[in-house]
Amino acid sequence: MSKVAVFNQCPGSEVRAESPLAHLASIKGGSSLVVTEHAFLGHLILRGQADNESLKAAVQSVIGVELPLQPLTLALNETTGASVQWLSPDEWLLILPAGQEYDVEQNLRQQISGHFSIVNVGGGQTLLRLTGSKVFDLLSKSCVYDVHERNFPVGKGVSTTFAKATAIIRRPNEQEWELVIRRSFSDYCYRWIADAGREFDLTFTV
Amino acid sequence: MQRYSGFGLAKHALTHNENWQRLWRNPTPKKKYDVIIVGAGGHGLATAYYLAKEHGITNVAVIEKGWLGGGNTARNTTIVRSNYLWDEAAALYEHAMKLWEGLSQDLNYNVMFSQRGVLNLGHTLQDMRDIQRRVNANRLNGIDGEVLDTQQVQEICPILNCSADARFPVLGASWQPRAGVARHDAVAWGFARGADALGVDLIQQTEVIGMRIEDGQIVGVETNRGFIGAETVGCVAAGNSSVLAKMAGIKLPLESHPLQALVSEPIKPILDTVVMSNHVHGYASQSDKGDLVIGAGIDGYNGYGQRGSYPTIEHTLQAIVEMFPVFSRVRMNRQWGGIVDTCPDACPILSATPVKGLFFNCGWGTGGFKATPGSGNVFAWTLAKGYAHPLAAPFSIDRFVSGKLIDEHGAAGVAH
Amino acid sequence: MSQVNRLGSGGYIDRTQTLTFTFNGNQYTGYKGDTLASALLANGVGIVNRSFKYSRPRGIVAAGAEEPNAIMQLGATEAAQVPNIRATQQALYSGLTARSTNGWPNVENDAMGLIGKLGGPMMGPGFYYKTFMAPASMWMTYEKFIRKAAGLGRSPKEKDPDQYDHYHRHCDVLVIGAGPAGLTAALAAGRSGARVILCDEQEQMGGHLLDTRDQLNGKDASLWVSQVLAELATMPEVLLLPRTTANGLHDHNFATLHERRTEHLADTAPDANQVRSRMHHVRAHQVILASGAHERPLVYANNDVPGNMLCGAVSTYIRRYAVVPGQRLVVTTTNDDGYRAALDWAEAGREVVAIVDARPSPEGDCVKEARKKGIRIITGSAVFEAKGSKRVTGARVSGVDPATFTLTGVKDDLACDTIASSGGFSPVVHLSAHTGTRPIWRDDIIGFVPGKVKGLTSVGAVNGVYALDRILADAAEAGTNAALASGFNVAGVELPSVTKQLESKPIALFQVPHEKPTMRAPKQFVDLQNDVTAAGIELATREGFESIEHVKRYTALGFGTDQGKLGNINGMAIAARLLNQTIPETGTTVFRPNYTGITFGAIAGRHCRDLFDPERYTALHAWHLQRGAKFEDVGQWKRPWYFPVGNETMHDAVQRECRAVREKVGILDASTLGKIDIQGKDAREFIGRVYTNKWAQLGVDKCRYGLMCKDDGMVMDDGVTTCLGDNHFLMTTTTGGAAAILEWLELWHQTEWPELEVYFTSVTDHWATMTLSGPKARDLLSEITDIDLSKDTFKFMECRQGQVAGVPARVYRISFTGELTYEINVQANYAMHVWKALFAHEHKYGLTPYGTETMHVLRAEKGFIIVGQDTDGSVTPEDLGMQWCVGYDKPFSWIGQRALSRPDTRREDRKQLVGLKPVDPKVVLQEGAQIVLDPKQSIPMKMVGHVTSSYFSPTLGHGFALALLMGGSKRMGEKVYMPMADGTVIEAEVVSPIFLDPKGVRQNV
Amino acid sequence: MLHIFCPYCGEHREEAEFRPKGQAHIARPLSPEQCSDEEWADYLFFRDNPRGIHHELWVHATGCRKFFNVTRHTVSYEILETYKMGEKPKVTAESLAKGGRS
Ligand SMILES: Cc1cc2nc3c(=O)[nH]c(=O)nc-3n(C[C@H](O)[C@H](O)[C@H](O)COP(=O)(O)OP(=O)(O)OC[C@H]3O[C@@H](n4cnc5c(N)ncnc54)[C@H](O)[C@@H]3O)c2cc1C
Ligand SMILES: NC(=O)c1ccc[n+]([C@@H]2O[C@H](COP(=O)([O-])OP(=O)(O)OC[C@H]3O[C@@H](n4cnc5c(N)ncnc54)[C@H](O)[C@@H]3O)[C@@H](O)[C@H]2O)c1
Ligand SMILES: Cc1cc2nc3c(=O)[nH]c(=O)nc-3n(C[C@H](O)[C@H](O)[C@H](O)COP(=O)(O)O)c2cc1C
Ligand SMILES: [Zn+2]
Repeated sequence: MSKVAVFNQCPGSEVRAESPLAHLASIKGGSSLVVTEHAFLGHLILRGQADNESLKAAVQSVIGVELPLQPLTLALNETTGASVQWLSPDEWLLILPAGQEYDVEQNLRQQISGHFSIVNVGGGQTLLRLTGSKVFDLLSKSCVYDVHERNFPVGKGVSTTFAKATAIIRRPNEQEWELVIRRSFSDYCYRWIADAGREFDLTFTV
Repeated sequence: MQRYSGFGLAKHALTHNENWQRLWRNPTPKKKYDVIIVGAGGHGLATAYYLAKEHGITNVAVIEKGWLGGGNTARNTTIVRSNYLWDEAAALYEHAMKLWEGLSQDLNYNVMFSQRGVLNLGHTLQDMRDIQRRVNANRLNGIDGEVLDTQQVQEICPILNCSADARFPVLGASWQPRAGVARHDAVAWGFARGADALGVDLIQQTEVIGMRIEDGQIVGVETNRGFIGAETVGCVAAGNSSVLAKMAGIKLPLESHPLQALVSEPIKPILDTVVMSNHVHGYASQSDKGDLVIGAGIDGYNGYGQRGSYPTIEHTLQAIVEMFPVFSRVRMNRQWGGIVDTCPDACPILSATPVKGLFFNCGWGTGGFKATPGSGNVFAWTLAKGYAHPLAAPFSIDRFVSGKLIDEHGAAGVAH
Repeated sequence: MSQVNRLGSGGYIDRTQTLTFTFNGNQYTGYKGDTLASALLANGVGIVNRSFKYSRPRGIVAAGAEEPNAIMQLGATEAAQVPNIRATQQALYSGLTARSTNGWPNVENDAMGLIGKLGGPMMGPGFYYKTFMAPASMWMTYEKFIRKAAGLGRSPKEKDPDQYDHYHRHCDVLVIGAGPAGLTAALAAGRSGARVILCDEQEQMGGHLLDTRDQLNGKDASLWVSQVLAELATMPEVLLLPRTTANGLHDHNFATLHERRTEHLADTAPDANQVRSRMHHVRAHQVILASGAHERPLVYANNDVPGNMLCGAVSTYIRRYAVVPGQRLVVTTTNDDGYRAALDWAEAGREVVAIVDARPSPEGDCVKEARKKGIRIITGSAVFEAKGSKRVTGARVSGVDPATFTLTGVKDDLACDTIASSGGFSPVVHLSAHTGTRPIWRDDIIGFVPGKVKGLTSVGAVNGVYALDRILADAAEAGTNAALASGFNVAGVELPSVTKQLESKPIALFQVPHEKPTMRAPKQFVDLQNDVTAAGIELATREGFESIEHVKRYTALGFGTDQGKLGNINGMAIAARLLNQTIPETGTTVFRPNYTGITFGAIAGRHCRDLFDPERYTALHAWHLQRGAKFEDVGQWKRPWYFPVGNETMHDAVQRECRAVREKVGILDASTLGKIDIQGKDAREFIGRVYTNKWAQLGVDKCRYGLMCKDDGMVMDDGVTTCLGDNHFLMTTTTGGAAAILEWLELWHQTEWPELEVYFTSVTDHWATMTLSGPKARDLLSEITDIDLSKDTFKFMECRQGQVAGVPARVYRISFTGELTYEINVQANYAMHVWKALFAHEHKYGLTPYGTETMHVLRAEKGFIIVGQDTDGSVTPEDLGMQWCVGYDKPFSWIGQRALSRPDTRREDRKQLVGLKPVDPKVVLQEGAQIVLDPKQSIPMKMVGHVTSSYFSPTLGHGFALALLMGGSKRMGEKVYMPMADGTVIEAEVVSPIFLDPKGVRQNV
Repeated sequence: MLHIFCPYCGEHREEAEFRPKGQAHIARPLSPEQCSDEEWADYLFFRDNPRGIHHELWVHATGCRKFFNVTRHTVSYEILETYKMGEKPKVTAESLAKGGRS
């Protein structure tokens, strides 16, 4: 008998889901700064000890990537699109294709022993993908973190302040940046990006 | 003491201003005094002045490590008000307010105490409840004040953004008409001149670096210019109080934080009252020279550097632009910081210590300028008699042991 | 009007672009490349302002940031007004509209000037402090008049149409100043591949190389500047920021750079997408300070009359802007540099009357050149008084002996219209001093240079090095070293060749003595903007203001918009002489940001208006908006306050909503409550330590209310926590407390009890919470859920999981209203679906959305507290009568427990939570009303408590309130009084705080 | 504005990401109920507040959310070291007085 209550929180496809940006309008602009929301992905917070071998093994076998132990790194499964990001020495963010979070959590739970926790946080955050030549400028305007190429190579992920909210910034590949923002702040972040991105002829697709 | 007056000014003008006397002497320290005050800020100088004036104790030295009035007294935003919540605090600050009202005349020095009124804005329903509570308490304590609605606030301060689409609309305010501002440096100089005239030695550029204690009794202080004796020592050192306490083997419930302020370039008068907002975190008044005097919240870390971090200034100006959108094109001229001695309950400490003859007057934190005459007055009484003035008694250090704190955080949400 | 002072050729202005502008209502023309100041001088405008205190006519003195006089009001429209623009730093644009900030009716004829003349002798330092004291009641009236004279420019009265923003930048090397030193350093560092930022406050980079007589590689120095800039522009990691002032240098090499992006183009940004200015927040690994040096004027009598200028400024206007600011020049100098102005002047074809040199026998190359040109040189002398009132008409010259501070030899009067002075140079050390480092005096250069600052190197004139060849060599080294320190290797830079100039040593002279004692001589200005004179400084020291900081504050020396860039060192030197001290003994005042003023708008950036602070929304926000909700700010959240129907007042709406919940069913969006998922085998133990009450026995799927204290025993938060599994809990917190409580739990876990196996994760945003409350809640919910809602299977204070409207949900049976309540929690993306599904049954059950106000009324009827409203940080669980929620015998001394046994927390007469029932049932007590026992006493009254929550209850049919009352728990049935501001006294009876259903029957149905 | 090395993230980050939490190494008494009122007050309120070397607690609030310790000079604001929870400072006022640090 599990000491932790886990259940599949996703309803069937007949239920209409609303992303945190659902109430906002897309902005049509150019291609130098393009922001696109990728809603309804599976977001799990995994916590546990970095020296817990079962945890490492579980992540490897369930997600197909090595658990990132190096601070501020991001491991990506190119095939499935799943990713595991180091958030702190005992905390990782798993982003999974939509609808997989329950199975992944169950599988992980079966394989991990010892002290750990897994929490579904998918309703509380959303992911924005940023492309274009002006992403650096938008991010430089918005966060105190150094997003220069030299300090922010592909495969890095940090959580930091974004304007007056917090956000996770990730660089999955050369072309793209990702921003993970909290649901309740997402309207603010949208407005911030719309305002700061205006001079770059922003395109924002929600 | 040379009396000052408009007539005197004219007379001196005729003699090319060559006959003005010093405001204070530059005495060589004596070996021993009846009372030593450590720290020539406004509070220390006021203490010395009232010791001499009201208690006839004139064999007094005020020892100052820098230039007199150069600590927080030189760097505060000069707001004077007495609309505190709790009875003990209200009584102390109102005692000061009454002294302010006759201070220029008493000192024969114009401290430019300007009772132009202070607005404390409310932006949330809870703000308004707190304002009602405080103003009601003030009224029953005999302190002036009223609760204003948005419309009335707008009338008093037409340039304030009172529109409903502000991020945090102004729901109302408390208004203390007798409150206002004063010329901070003049306060220090006026008390210094008055104390000096009564025989007090003001000893500048002399740092207290140790306390000499014999059998639990203070006998004097070590300074960088040698030992100076006294069996009554009052430490009035604001941000540096913990450092002095340590010399006497005492710990205080204080943390010294940077508190910043800034001024705009001088502009023609446009803001004739003091406007404070705890919720959006900023406050402003306009000096008689024309600069907007703007205050911020404290920096969270301890700091004796007389400077804080830039984000605090940035946030404060965001608040100011939020409250006064018309100031967007006004320029900030200078920013600076002080070292504020914050107490867990945002109230001062006026207290005896386990060391006989050693007293502390500190913990005024972000808001003690307004108390300057009152604090000096009751502390002088305390030093003269050896036990606490009734208004000072609730502010004993014992309250942290018994738990009888006087929590004025609501009144001190932003520094002032 | 034609540009009478414009030379036919030369300068870096674009003569093909003529720009029209107005000053004080008169129209003038200038060229692209002009500053407002150079354009005014080109047009022969001499008087640009009136002085602050004495209303004396003032002209342009300098050509850069140090200008004290040419302070202007800019802007053609009200919204575009900008006060206190420094004309020397304002690029000219077409349509620029400028006015003097002082002078009435105008600067040429100022009525206040008369008062200044007559009252002048009375208006020295300390003037205000010595008068206006009698009668006391008159001060506010006096002050009104004093304020009339205050200020320079004026604030706009309309909102700023422009936008501003911030950039956060990180670099290896930040170079401040793009003169020869800065350019070379940036080049050296840039070539290494390091990330370099080079900023300069001026329109064009180049610093003194744009107006120097020195040649580089045998050619005009500006050519070299262009080459270097061109190379820098090709480097991808180098950012060039012209028109960008470094305003502050904060701890750990954090600099704020203010880039003006449209201020040189128009009153407001020409394109709505453009930002007017941008603040770069730069974190630099290394800083190279190459900010140059400001020339110091000499202090002599009437040195403020228009036509008195700095030598260097004269050269700048001639060489850079092709403007000669007069006809006949007298130079008064203490060094070779003064000669350059005379040479430039002569080359421009105007008359140099004489060079007056304080040194007995100057011998530098410049001196020789002047001699060769046949310019009269008067040595061992200085100008001690300027003649003229609205324009210089002559210079009085005499031999001087700086050592004895006396005039010597014969005096001579020279007719001229311009006097250029140079008293040496003051390195621009400002930024080096912002983090508390004191500058260091150097006798050899007669100036202060920067002290040691970690990660900062000073090069060039700021470092007291004035010879161009050495500047270049030092700078190349500094650039190389800074790059190295950041881990980059430099290939090296080849330095241009410089023709060496032989210089003769300067002499230290600040104030020129006068025939009369300073106090009697005509005014000798030290700080022109604040009208501080040498006599003022003397008066201050005479009156005992001996610290330079006292002198500053007594006289206002350096208080102006120029922050004493021109006058401070002179003032300090004068004070030193009067006090018989050396200059280093006297010291400087403190340099503080800003280097030059920046608008509030630029500092605020985008964080204003709706972006001032984030607005947080729940997943149902759009629905609330559509339903016409009024919102309440709770922390950053926008929460529905009430939902008016038609023209309903708030009162009516709340009464209706309350009745709906008590009689049928209402729904509240409670998603803003903080929610923390807690997992781990020690979760229960941990919860037991942070809450006041017991958790050991709480079974799975059971909920419990908890109260949280700080270790001082005062209540800080509350909420319901549910046991989801033996090792799994869900804690809820107050809306405002969510973030702080999560941090609080982490604090205790990470610092005190790391051995406890427990993890906390915020799920506030993940779960949407819909509170369905009222007697019909079960019937309604059962329409759309598969959960068995029957009374005995799903009991009060239990939790179930199931489907609601087809969405997996957790439903908690807890109640904040006292009614039968189900809190439905679903993953937030599905919240709108569930909410709408519930509203599909709106009419059948009378489902009514309610807001926070109704929630407050309903919970208060039940005596449930709101932390922060019914508590204020000085209230213990016992004060709230919540002993039932305190585990006195828990094995672990939970947070707050020990403090409850301190003497003060044990007092019987502490303020305790009670209910108040107004004697007049129609009355609603004022929240915040103070309570007294005896309403007849005189002021100050003895207050015994206050009203914390107060409402009219439609269910009870009367007003009721919660209050904190001294010894309240023993006062049941007593009468208390509230004396109100309008003079009325309201009477109420002390009752239990639970007004409705004390047994909790309604929630248990 | 401070630049702080987070020992968990392993890099310097801007002050804006952190929050100071007062003096470090204030241990809660193990048996609170055995404490005298004075001892409890000392734990709750009384701090060293030195002018000079200060060991303080910070949290990387918008970063890894870990608490850690900072040894900082309260006048120069220089950060001499940061170290993880549970570790002891290497730099102290005493060690500096003895010239213990290069
Ligand atoms: C930015 C800012 C804004 C403020 N705004 C307001 C406001 O608007 N209204 C308000 O009421 N209050 C305000 N305050 C608070 C107010 O400034 C102080 O509470 C008050 O000035 C304290 O006065 P003081 O005389 O106790 O301290 P200080 O003026 O600081 O004097 C203490 C003196 O002790 C000296 N000293 C310290 N150690 C030694 C030693 N070892 N030996 C010798 N001398 C020593 C110091 O050099 C100093 O001169 C503000 C403070 C700041 C920093
Ligand atoms: N006695 C002398 O011979 C003497 C004296 C002074 C200057 N000079 C000459 O002046 C030059 C000195 O070279 P340098 O490179 O050191 O100085 P510089 O004066 O040529 O350049 C300094 C630059 O820094 C800018 N600046 C200053 N503060 C700034 C700030 N806070 N933000 C942005 N920009 C700022 C200035 O506007 C200027 O463009 C040499 O050509 C030298 O020969 C000679
Ligand atoms: C009420 C008040 C008004 C001030 N007005 C000005 C001003 O107009 N100009 C100015 O340069 N400084 C002004 N200052 C700041 C002082 O120059 C100085 O920064 C402050 O006293 C702190 O001292 P410090 O910077 O020498 O450490 C003002 C300070 C106060 C407290
Ligand atoms: Zn970290």
